[in-house]
Amino acid sequence: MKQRLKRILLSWEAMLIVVFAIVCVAFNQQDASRQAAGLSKKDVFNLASVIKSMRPYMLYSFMTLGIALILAMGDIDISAGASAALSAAMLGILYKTMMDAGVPSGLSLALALVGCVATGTLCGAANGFLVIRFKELFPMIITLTTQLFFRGVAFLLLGGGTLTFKNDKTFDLLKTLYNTVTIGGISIPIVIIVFLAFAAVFYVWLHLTANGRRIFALGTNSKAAYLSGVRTDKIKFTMFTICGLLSSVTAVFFVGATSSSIRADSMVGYEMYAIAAAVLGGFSTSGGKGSIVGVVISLFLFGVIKIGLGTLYGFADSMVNMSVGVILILSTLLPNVAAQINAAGRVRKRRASSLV
Amino acid sequence: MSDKLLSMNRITKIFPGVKALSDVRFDLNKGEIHALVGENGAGKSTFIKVLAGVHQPDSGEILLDGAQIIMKDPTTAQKHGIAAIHQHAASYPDLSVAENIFIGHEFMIGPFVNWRKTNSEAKKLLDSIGADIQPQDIVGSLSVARQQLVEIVKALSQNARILIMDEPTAALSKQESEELYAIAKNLRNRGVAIILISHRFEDIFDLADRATVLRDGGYVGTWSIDEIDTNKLVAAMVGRDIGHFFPKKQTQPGDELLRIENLSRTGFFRDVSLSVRAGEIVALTGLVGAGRTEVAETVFGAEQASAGQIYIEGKPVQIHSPNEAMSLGVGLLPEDRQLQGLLMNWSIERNITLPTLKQCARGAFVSSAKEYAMADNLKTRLNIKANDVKTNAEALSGGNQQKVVVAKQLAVQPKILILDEPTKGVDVGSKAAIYEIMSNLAAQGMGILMVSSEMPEVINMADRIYVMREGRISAHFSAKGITQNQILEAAVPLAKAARNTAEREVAS
Amino acid sequence: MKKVLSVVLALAMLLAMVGASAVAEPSALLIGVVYKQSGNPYFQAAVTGFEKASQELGFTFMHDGPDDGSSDGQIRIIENYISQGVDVICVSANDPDALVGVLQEAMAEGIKVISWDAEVAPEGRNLDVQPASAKSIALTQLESISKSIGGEGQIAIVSAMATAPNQNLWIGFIEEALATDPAYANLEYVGTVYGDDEYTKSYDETLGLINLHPDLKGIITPTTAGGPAVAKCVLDEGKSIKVTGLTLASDMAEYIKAGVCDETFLWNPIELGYAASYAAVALVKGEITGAAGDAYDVPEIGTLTVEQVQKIGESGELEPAEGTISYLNKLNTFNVDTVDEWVSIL
Amino acid sequence: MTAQAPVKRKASSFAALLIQRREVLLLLVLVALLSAVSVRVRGYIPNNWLNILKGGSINMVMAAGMLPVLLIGSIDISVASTLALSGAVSGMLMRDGYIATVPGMILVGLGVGAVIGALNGSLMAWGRVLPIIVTLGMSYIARALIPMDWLLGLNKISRTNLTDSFKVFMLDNTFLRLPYLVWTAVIVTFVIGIFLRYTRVGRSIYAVGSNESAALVRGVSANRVKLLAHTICGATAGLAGILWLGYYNSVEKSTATGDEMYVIAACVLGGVSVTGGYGKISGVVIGAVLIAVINSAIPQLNIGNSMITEFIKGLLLLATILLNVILGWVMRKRELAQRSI
Repeated sequence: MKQRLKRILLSWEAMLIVVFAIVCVAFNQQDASRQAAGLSKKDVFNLASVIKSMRPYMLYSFMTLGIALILAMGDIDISAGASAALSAAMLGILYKTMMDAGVPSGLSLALALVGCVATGTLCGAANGFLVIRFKELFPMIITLTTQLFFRGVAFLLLGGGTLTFKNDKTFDLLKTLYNTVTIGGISIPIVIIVFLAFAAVFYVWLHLTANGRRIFALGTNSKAAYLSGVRTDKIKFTMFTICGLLSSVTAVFFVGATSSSIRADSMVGYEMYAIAAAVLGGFSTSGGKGSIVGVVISLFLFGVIKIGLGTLYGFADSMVNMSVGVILILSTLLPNVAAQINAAGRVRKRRASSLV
Repeated sequence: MSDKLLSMNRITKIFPGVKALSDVRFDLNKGEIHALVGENGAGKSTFIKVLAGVHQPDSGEILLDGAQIIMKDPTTAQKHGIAAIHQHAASYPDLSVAENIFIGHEFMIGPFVNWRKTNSEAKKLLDSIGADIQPQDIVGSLSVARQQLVEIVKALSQNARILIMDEPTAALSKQESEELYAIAKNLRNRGVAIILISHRFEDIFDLADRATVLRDGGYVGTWSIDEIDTNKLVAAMVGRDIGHFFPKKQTQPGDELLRIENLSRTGFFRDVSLSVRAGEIVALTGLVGAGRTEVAETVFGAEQASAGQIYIEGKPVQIHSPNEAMSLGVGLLPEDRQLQGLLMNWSIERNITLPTLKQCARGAFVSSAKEYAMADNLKTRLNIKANDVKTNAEALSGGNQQKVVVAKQLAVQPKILILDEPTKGVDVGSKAAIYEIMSNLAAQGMGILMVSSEMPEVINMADRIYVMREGRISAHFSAKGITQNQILEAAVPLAKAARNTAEREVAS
Repeated sequence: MKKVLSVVLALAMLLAMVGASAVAEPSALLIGVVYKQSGNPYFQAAVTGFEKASQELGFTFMHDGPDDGSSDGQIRIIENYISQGVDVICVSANDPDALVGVLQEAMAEGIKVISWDAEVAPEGRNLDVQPASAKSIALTQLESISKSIGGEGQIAIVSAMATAPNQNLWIGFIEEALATDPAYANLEYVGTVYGDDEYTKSYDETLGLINLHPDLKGIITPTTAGGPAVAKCVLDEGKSIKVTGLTLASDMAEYIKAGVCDETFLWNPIELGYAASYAAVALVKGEITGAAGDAYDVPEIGTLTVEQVQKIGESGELEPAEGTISYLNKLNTFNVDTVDEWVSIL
Repeated sequence: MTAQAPVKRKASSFAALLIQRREVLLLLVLVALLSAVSVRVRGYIPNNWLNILKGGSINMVMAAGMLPVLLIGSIDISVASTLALSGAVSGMLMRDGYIATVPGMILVGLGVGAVIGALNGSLMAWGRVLPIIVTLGMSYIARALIPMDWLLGLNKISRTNLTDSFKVFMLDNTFLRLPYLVWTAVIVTFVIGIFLRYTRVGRSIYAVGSNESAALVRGVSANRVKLLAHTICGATAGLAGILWLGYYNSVEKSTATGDEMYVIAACVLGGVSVTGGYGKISGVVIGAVLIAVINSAIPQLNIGNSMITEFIKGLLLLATILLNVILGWVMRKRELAQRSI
């Protein structure tokens, strides 16, 4: 049991939790010193306010789960943002056409939502089909072109304009997705609750079931996995489809967040945020490793850092992006450097002992 | 004998946790082929890497023409005329032949490469050893044998005085091996000293003048080739008398498990028909490129046939994927253990249970207790030498890795087991263990289809032998009283078989 | 444990590098200013207006805009301001409806909301401050282009983002005037293209227009970002097309002198920022409630009144609509003689 | 000594020609597109060929710089941010009077780009961080470094900041009717082509791409080659920043966002393999021209609203790449069938 405990303690997730705690303490400290210096009127960085303003950073959390699954297989999907935008566009178009056709608003919203998720799933399936059918092309190239294609279709549907449903009570139901719910005295945004539910399902599925083990096998060595009876093509197709589905879930929450106004150029670059969060969470583009727990922690870590830098250090929005870039590179560089130092240390130690 | 070119004495090299080389002596004369022989892990490749400057020895000295030199890196070794040819020869598959030969020292006009001169010089060198290869061809598109010729020419272009050939014939057919022997002898007569590392006794006895044996990193002895024979060599390598080398139990063949009729796959093989009965070991042999591995892949569903029918226990079946093959009771041991057989950085346990995760599940979840039980029982059954099932596959020796792949297939309780080159690159000791496993499985009523090009193995282990030539079954023998030449005759392409000259009895 | 130490080291270094940069001195009033996109000089000019007012009225303010000009970027910044407990949020919206949700949350916490330059939907704001009535801005540009091309020939519009609320309002009034006003009877309106406030897109779209309509005479470009690109494209193609629109003097000085533009217009964003600050402070202090009829005075500009929003009803005339607005009604004209004095300011 | 019978070069059929000479396929697609467009838009080519070349030059320079990176099996998605940063920095230096001459600007641009490229390269080589992670992070950092007002005051470079000689240098000076902008692109692609084909260092880029471990044994340090490839890519992106400033006379924070995808697309269209080791400059040039034609043709086709460009680009790119692969299959099937089994 001790060996297993040691593995958990030294694992990547533990390190993320420690960093998370340190960052919170540092920000609290900064908040207190600003209040002492009279720089800010009220306690800015407390649990309630942080959780509440975590919402914008939780929008792409569903897409991050999808991207994590793809990374676990050793592939990549840069069209997630575009398929989310296309799903949002379909949500608006379907709702509008059904309303014009006189369908009762409640039903048309439900059908529009189904249509939206179906579109995302379809986009994922298209990626999956192309990846398994055209093995000579790499997922990076395939999703590069499908990104332009999906974004193009979204523009075709919506033109440059915004589709909005001014004071339409039923469509405004989507806005409630962005509200908060008070549990145990703290108001927790719905988006976080739904995300944690999704994360739990995917944790169990990826880490505890046979299917999850097969995904990691595929990511480690797809030929050996194939010869061990793993249905590699079926899994690749399913993962890309699920990633498309999760992207459309992100789209639904995005529409809710932006007060149900839908644009073709929304969610640009969301897949890059998702890749950054998944990589910080322990996944890697070479496949075979990573854990959902790590991804959940890294999403909250990114959220806290972005909020803290914005409110406590006066970082402009683009400066926050810079810190994301720095953290992304350091999160892979430092373990490598540490590993090299250890290796060098061990060699020096052994050479010293052998010459004596 | 010509004068002493190279002598290396008291060479010691220590890696974390293991003493790879201790006090190894080796000397080489000009114009001599000296075989370096030993089990896997005996330290042969480490020793060669020390000579080639890839590793630095912890102690000992290297004398070239009597003068001591420090081989600090491959480029210094190259400058001293030492060149190495590895088993998977092509170093730059995407580049042209000429470029592979002259990489690093092309013919220049000022700062620019003079392609015309480089190509013509390459053509001259290629013709000098009779290799009919165009300088502009992309190396990747050449056959393994011809890639090896390119490597030899590359060594010559650096006017190498010492040529290290590491397992040169492992991937070559009989025909191509003979061509390589001729070229090696030609180089020897031109004064080039060759260090030959090979598991194939035919190479050693056909080529080498002297043989040095290493065991567990230590120096055993050096003999000239005529004062030693196979059994003495094997005994020196293994250090103990291995008794009967091929433990084949006699079994009564049961009913038919596998039958394939006129199986074809465009471009690889056509009208292949064979059958395997319970308790039988059937060998499928032939030259490299005859299509044997492709037949195995097609039966296992990794590739799709273009015509023909497969019957399992008499019933016609369509196998579209390895997954379906396994559910029908067919298992495959792939040819390349590390790339296709195992997940190297996974534990033994997880490797073994990968194909049969459903059986280790309690409800939807994988139960680690069930998983441990299955892996541990197979570990003991095949006595895989590792302290526990949690160790990673990459930490195991070649033989033990092969046993893990066998264990992985046995977990599926196959009725038919296809083994593709089961003992390739495995040391002598483990070979015997694998043969024992094979004969036990046959004795328990399993049908074994062994794809192999090692004649001793084919002759001594198989009950029936199918020989393939250029994609077709060319002969079907029962193993009793079969000789190597009968097999070779069926295996060698027709045009050349007619003029097959010297009848050579190869010690077997 | 070595891995943990190394990452913590990096993070501490990152935070230390920044240190406690002075964000804003404490005072009774804290204003959060949000504009469409960071790095846009038009909004930098407006910020100097807020600066001038902050010295006079003694409030402190923060200003920021999203990197990519997106609505969810503005939401992130507004949520930051809410959690810092600002008293007023002054926002120039990328999309009138997208920010309504988060701004309503702000108003629920007693934070006043003013939209300026680009309006937020009425239900998401207390008051909208605009430089001039949309109609007067639109018609001034139409009248100018008509004068430049002698009242007849093809004209087109190169706009910014298709969703920008103020753009669509001006285009609406221009189209309405072209349809009804006899003075513009023989002007042929060939259509609107969108440059998305991106230099290259505006340039390429103008190129497309020129090649599509060889005898195009005039282009209206009511966007500071797109204006210079349109003028440069016309200059590069050597076409005798007249360009007018809402542009920065410094950007267009050369094109005015080169004759591509006879005159271009812009209100003074510094004055707009200045006036918005006064409206904000007045709102917080309760001098005005944002309802129609209130008034607040701004030094050097005068008393500005709050009116009911007007919009073109089905019947074609103006009729009151929801939400209140207050206009500066000061439009500056840049032409050959006046442009030099404005170059240093705008 | 008779080796195996030499494999004769079968008379290569038309399809075989396409696959060996991938550029031929690209030329076909280019000609098809141009003819389709000229049918709809009278005189499209005569009065647009210059704009196509001008529009494509910047993308071509960056695509030529991306080629060495793809050849070593790596990738760089920070080129667009590098372009914007180099344009902004050099624009500001000109505005504050430190540089006045065009060569000075080009040096600054190359310098800024080379520094970012070298940083990318060394993080990948010695820090062993995966290419996509390094360049993704760097694209955020470079974009954020574009001098915000917190650093150096003004954050948009417009015409008034540029000296008159620089403003007109790229477009108005022409040689053989081609503006200097296009000539720069021609020179850069020519130099990189020669470097990759004929210099020893250039060949080592192919060697590292073909088999990184062997390159180590051969004495060519793979790390230094990676550093060199990424420095070249960064430098060309920096130079592209200057070309951008010369062409559009303006650089701002969001300049060229997302354009890195078109740079990679130009290389992929040109038949460069993403796994490294294979790719020719001629393919990249034609790929860049193809994308430039698409960019200039679609707004003029006047089909539907001008928003349709993205859709057509995505469609055409996908179609060309898939066509490429399908032709590969046809060739493979025919070659297998011809085997004498």
